[in-house]
Amino acid sequence: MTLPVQDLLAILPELVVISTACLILVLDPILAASKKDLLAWLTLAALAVCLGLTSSQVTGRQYAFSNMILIDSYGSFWKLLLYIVTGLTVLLSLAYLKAERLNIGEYYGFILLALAGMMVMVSGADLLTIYLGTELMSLSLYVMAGLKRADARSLEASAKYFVLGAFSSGILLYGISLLFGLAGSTRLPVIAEAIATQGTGNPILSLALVLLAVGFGFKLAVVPFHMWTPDVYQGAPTSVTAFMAVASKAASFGAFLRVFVEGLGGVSADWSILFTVVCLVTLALGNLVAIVQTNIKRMLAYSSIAHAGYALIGVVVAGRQGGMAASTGLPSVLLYIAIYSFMTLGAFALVGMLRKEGQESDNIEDYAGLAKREPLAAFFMLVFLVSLAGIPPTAGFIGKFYIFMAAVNGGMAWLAVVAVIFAAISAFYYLRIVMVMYMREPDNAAASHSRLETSPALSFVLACALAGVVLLGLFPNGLWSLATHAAPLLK
Amino acid sequence: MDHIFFFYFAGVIAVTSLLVVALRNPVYSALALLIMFFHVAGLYVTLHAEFLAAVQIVVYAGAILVLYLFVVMLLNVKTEERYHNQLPVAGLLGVMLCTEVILLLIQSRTAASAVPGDPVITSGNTETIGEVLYSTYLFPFEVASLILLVAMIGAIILAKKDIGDTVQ
Amino acid sequence: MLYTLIPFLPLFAFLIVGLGERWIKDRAHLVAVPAMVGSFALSLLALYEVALGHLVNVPLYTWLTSGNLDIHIAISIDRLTAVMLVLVTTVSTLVHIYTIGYMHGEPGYARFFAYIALFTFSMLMLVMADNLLQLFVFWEAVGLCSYLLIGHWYERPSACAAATKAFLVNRVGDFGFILGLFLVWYSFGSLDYATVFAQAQHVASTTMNVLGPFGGTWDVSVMTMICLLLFTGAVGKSAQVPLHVWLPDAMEGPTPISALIHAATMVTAGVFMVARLSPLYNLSPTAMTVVALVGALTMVLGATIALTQTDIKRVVAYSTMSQLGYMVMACGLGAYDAGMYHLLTHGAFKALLFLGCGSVIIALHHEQDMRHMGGLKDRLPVTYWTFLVGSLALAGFPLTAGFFSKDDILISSWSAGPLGQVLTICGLLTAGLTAFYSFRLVFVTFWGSSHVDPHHAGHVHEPSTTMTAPLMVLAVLSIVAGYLGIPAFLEPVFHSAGSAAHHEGPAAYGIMALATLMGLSGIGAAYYLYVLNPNLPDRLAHQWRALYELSLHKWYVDEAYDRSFVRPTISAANGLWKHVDVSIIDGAVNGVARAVAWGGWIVRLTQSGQTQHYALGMTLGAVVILTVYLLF
Amino acid sequence: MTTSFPWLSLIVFLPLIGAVLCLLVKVESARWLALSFTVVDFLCSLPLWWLFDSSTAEMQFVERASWITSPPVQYSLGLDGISFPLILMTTLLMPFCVMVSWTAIEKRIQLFMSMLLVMETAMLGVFVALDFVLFYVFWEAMLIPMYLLIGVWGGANRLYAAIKFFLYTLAGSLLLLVAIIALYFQGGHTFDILALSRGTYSASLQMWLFLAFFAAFAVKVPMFPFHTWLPDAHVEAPTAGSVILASVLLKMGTYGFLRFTLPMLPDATVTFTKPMIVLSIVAIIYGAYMALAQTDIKKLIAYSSVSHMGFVTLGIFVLNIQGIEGAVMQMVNHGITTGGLFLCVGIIYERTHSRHILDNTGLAGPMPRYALFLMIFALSSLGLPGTNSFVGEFLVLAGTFLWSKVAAAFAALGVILAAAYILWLMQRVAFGTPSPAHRAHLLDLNARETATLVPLVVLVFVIGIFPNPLLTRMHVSVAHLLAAPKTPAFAIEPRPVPPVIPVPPAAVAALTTLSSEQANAR
Amino acid sequence: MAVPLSYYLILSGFVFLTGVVGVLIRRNIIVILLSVELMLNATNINFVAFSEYFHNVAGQVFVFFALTVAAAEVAVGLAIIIALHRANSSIYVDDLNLLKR
Repeated sequence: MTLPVQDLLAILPELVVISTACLILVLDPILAASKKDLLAWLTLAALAVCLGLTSSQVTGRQYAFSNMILIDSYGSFWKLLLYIVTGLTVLLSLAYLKAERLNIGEYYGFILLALAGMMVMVSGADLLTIYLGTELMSLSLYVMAGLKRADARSLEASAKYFVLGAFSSGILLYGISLLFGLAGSTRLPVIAEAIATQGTGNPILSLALVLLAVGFGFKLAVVPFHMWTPDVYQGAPTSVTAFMAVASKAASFGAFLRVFVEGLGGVSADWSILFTVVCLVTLALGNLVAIVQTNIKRMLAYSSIAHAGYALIGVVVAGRQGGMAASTGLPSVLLYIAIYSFMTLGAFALVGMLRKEGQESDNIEDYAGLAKREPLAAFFMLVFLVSLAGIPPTAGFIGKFYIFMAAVNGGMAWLAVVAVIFAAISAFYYLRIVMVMYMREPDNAAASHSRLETSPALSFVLACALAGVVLLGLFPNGLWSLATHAAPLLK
Repeated sequence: MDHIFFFYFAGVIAVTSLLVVALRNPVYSALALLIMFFHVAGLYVTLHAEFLAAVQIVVYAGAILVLYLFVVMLLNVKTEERYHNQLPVAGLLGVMLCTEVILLLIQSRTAASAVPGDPVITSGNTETIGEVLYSTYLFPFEVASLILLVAMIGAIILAKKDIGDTVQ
Repeated sequence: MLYTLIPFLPLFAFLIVGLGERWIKDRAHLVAVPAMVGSFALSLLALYEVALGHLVNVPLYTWLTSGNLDIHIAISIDRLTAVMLVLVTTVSTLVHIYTIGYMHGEPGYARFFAYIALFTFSMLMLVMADNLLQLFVFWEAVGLCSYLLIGHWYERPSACAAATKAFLVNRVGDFGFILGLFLVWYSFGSLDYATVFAQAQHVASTTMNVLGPFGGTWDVSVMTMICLLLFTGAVGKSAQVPLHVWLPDAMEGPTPISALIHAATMVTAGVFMVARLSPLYNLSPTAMTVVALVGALTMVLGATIALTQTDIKRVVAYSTMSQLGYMVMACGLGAYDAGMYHLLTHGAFKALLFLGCGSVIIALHHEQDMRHMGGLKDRLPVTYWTFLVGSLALAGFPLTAGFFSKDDILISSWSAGPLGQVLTICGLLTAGLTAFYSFRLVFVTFWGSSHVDPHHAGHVHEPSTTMTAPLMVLAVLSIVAGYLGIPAFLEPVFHSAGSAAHHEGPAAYGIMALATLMGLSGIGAAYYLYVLNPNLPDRLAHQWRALYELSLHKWYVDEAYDRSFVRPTISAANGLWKHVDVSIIDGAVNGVARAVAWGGWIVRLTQSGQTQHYALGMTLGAVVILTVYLLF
Repeated sequence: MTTSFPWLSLIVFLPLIGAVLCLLVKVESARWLALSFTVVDFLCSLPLWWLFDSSTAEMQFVERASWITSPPVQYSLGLDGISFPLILMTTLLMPFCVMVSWTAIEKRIQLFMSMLLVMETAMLGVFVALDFVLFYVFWEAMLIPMYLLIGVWGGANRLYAAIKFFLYTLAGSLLLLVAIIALYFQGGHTFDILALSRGTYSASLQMWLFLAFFAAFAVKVPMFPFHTWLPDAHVEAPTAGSVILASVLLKMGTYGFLRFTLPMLPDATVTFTKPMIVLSIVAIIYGAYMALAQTDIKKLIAYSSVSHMGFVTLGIFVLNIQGIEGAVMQMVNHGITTGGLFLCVGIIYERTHSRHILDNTGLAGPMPRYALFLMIFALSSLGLPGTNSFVGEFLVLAGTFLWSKVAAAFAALGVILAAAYILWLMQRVAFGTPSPAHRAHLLDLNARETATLVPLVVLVFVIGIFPNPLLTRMHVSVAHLLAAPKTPAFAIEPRPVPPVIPVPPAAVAALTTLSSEQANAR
Repeated sequence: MAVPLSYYLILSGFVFLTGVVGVLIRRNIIVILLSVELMLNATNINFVAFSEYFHNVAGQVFVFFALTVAAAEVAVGLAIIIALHRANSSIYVDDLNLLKR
């Protein structure tokens, strides 16, 4: 038994992440409580190293560890995105944990372990690795969601997330077992080949498809597998929510596309119909229910559901065109999720750090008059919301633009029309926040209005998110070429 | 002969799994599950997966289920006085799903056509698995270890009192 | 180029006075009057030039071009224009002078001068137009000045209402005018008089299907449509039935305005327009008939209403309406020269009458009800005598200007076929009524015992010279204008008119005699009723109550309009707004929003917080998808 | 034609720089900063009047640069005779918007001024963009600043009005986005407006695209029955917001029809001509009726805008030179006139804090200068000859008359009704005696306010009396629009104009130009 | 004669769905976890059966990993249950209702 050096080199970023995680877990008990910040900086350093390592992997396509894992530009795209959002989450957490008086050094370890899971997910070439990556990520997130143990809501979120997560992973696993039964292997290329040789009419395949769709649908938080999202997003500590909403969603999309395009591309006609329906109900429900929310975290949860719906349009189009290289469906999904990450992360960063009397103020009413108290914070929030609503010249518009381009190109203009109708509806709830911030005075004259607890780390996070939202809106060329470079390598 | 074993194990598995769900006292449920685990292990043996059969008994029956029972006792869990109020809907769905899944499964080509030939791995099942685990499946193996790490530390963080709840 | 100054001198006066209102204040006349005098002098010069047989046409600039629509602003003078110029500048100059006294000490003194200067400019440009659009533009501009001047005393609600009414009623007329204008452009491809007239014969033979857009067929001569539509404008501007209602109300404005705009110049623009476009009207007998009938109806109606009015200015106003009816009728019967002749003489004596009224009103401290007058002839001798001259001219008393022009009309009508003869009889009757009410006015105001408010009675005296001098000038003109040979001067313009040799023959003399008789008997009746038996009118009114009320209430036209147009429009607007715009259209918009929010509420209920509901949802999703797979 | 100097970029983005600076300075300086930026921007746009070449239908002052490489979205700007007047109008109006907000806006002045300047950039961008996506970016980008303008500094019901404005217009324009993308794939994979205008599209596609364009543009105009956001937005917006809304924002819809619908979808345009004209006429008459029913001055003017914009859409869809030139004129004129009216209302609102007609009566007495300006704008609004609005309405009606006499008659009814509601308004507001409650506040215009109104009044008359310099700058572009070879359908059937008969000398005697020689000789 | 594969599939399908129904109808979170174990075991039966019929050890390896994951899940799950019980004195899932709507 030898460990080929190439294999190890291929997973060097993963190794860095994992070993840093272990280091943190070891260091945590040793470090004095006041020096826990060091762990965050350590995490950031590891991420920076990974960023460099993965950047060197953006070209090429290399299997490693007996075809268990595939290092290619597609996975690297997601990894790069994950590093960035994880880094921002870590910075955000630095501020957030202090504000919440949570002093858990393991937190950063868990973030890194979850990240490792995500990295395995997006680069897995075998359903087994993908499943294990998913579980690694999920277990970390279950724990992280419940970290604010003093708060019953945090525990409740953790419990709900766990119960439903275990349920969905059971379903996912059953689907995988059926696929295994079909192809005799869990390797994606083998499955694709089996589908190609056996044809598509096999009922077991359909069953597997549905079960996988349910399993991944849960991770992607699309209707009707979304229902955990609002509760968990609301209950979990906000920095964790941000991480879940952004990184977990990105990684899930990465794995989801990998499985469905690379493994199940042969039945893309089937699943594109399935996801068309899912996409429609996701758009409808996410946007409609977001309207009536009074808690901003819940609202953002529904918003993230709705955004998954928009991204699904790209998936549907790609499926409809059989994952053709000509289709811009997949790159537009990649682009959309990347853009979504920046604006959502920015919004959650603000939500987490807007506090009154030490408590997070996540009721929309608490934002009344924010523009007067915290003009800069309100302005940042405005930009993020406007971008979420997809209004130019922010990045949110570019994301929708490419998605709609793909839809129309794929002959699904009607889907684009439906999507724009819901985009218009979505503008309502985003604007409602703007309205509350800018146009309403706080009800009571008490001094206990929410204010932004600023810190250099938070400012940096916000600045990065804003820069992402604005710059990607104005100059999307680079990201788009990355996405187009990454996506077609899925076959 | 195979059929007899199969029907015995399958029958017990089916009944006990129903009991797990149906029995209101969690202790009984757990015990039913325990019986089921044993029979699943038996089924594994008929399928030439001796190693898994052993692991099934050691890990599932020996560790996991004991953990469950321990928690049940620890928390002094009472009998559930009623099922969840969505029982009728859920039951209906379950029946529908069951019909559909079984319909699909017996229609499927793999299931219909596949008849086992001679098992490749007639002997040394454990050895074979050990071999691949550390070669082909080295990477998943490491990931699995991370999962266990997360589970361990996560369980500690969640269950232990007063960790990190306060600064200073 | 010199003639360009005719309109532009008033314009400069307007700009100087208007822009410098704050500094000029009560020195406004120092700018306005000389400008007007200059304009007047140049008009005379133009008249002389035109009389020599020359024509003047000075294109000023291209107003707009768009496709084949090409419109220039020009100054163009021919005989018809020249006499109008003289009339306008004469009356305007006199009114300017009169205003110095009349508006003395008013806060809006300079503003008033600015407006009348602007009016004069617009009126001059109107008559000098060489295309229909310029005519229309200044047609509206004089309407604006009328609006502004009627509303000069803007604190008075009645004045504002009258101003609005005047503008609106005119707008209704202009609605037809502009459609007619488009039809001209559509049919001729141009709006220039010269081009249009040159092609008139050709277009006269074409017809259009009026009911085409509604699926029916009713071919009407294009020329008739054009003439009728354009005439709608004249109906509005010249206060013809049924758009006459604004004119009496317009008396809310200061009296000089009534003289200038609502007697001598602007209201005659309709007549001028018909005369100007005579080459078109001549080609449409139908339109001519309509014009004649409308004129006759107005003539009679105005006279009957004037009989019973008690407001001194309103009597004169209705008489103006009636006299305009004469002119329009004349035009409708083809006697454009007669119509224009009466227009000119009427301009002189009616301005005189209004200014005389103004004199009385000023003397009585803005008292306008003639029942509160009486016995003023000794207190206001100049006013009385000039007023008397004016009234005689209005009544058609022999040897006054009104006598000649009115007879000209009646004689021309008589020779214009059976319709003309019927209308001549109407005209004769109206002449009698005219004589009656104009002398009723004289007798009640100046004769008999004084009913003046004793408060003011003590200091009733003749106004200043600036006011009396114009009266005297106009009195002279009211006589002299009859002897200037105006019809002969205008004859070349209307060379096609059929009534060329109408002054001869026994019929002419007969009608002249009849008219004189009617006039004299009218005067006699007035003398009998108001001087000899001052109580008789009241008894008669009592006896013929219905007729009296009908006349007093102006045939209830205002009331009818109020009920049939004004109130339904307002209530329709309110109803539409409340029940359509707010309820239905906006209701639909808000309804969509509410439905969306409601949908959100409903769907939100599924988010029960129950973990197992969520799991059920997932399962349900899977079941639905699987079922669909199995079924299809 | 390409010029070396990037005029358009300068004009478009100068205000944006000002917007950023405004956020960074103190209150007092923000006002002056905004004013100077808008004025300088106007001065920058002024040379275009002379540099503009009115003999070509080509785009002028073109700037091109790549923006997004795939799909190829360009940063390309240019002007022609249709957008040119709108640019000047926009830059001209903005200083007045700043000036009228000088004291009327009391809170968060920096943000206000900044938003005004952002609006200016976006609006100018809409009119000069030559790339469809760029156009769309500008088109949408103005929503947020306008939303804030209404929502933060608006009246009592501002929240409702702001969100209604936003959602209504957004819903329409999102459909436009889909249409733009569809055009991209059907029109040769380009977003270039000129290239797309040259393309031909199947009839059914045109139909769908027309509906999508209509959704965006008709809401913006707003055409009946999509107008109900307008009264709310107008009424609640601060004065500057109302002015911008009425003067510029509404024009973007009609500009869209002219720039996109007509050249790109000629067949659908012809197909939809009748419904469009009917809707326009309904808007004219219905808007006027609504105006008659109002007791809130701003609401009245808002509904009058519906009516007046009906003339614009009417002129556009009669598809002839007079109609379209009239429509463009009316766009400019409505901007000036209604802008002026809103400025006037803002001025009086600052004094009496009421927009109700009955609270603002008899203003002519205490405020004669104000009443004069109000009167001038009012008269212009009712289309009095000699004022600017007459030119546009006249041309539109002329064009309509060519299309259908009955349609012209109905449209002309709107002119009567306009006189009715405007004069009735004047009768109640300007005339009569002031209500005693407000008498003390009714001070006449101060120097700043006068300076705000005078240029507009001057323009009212200058355009009314000399419309031709403006018209000549659009002739070629409009002719080009109508004469594009692929749109034979636009050609109105030739009118049976009788041949011009040689004028006989006798007729000449009546009125011809022989006299002009004499006059000249004199 | 060997047992046909479909028998195993039907058995696993039944057990799996029993587990699903258990998750849906049991209120006690511990029993819900037990039901999830049923689902996982059903999966495992599948894997092993397929493995046998494909003569392929991969399925058995997968089961091994699934078992590991199940163990990990149980650890975390029971920790959550204990924490919950400490906070709420209840381990009924339908008592988790702070977060809703």
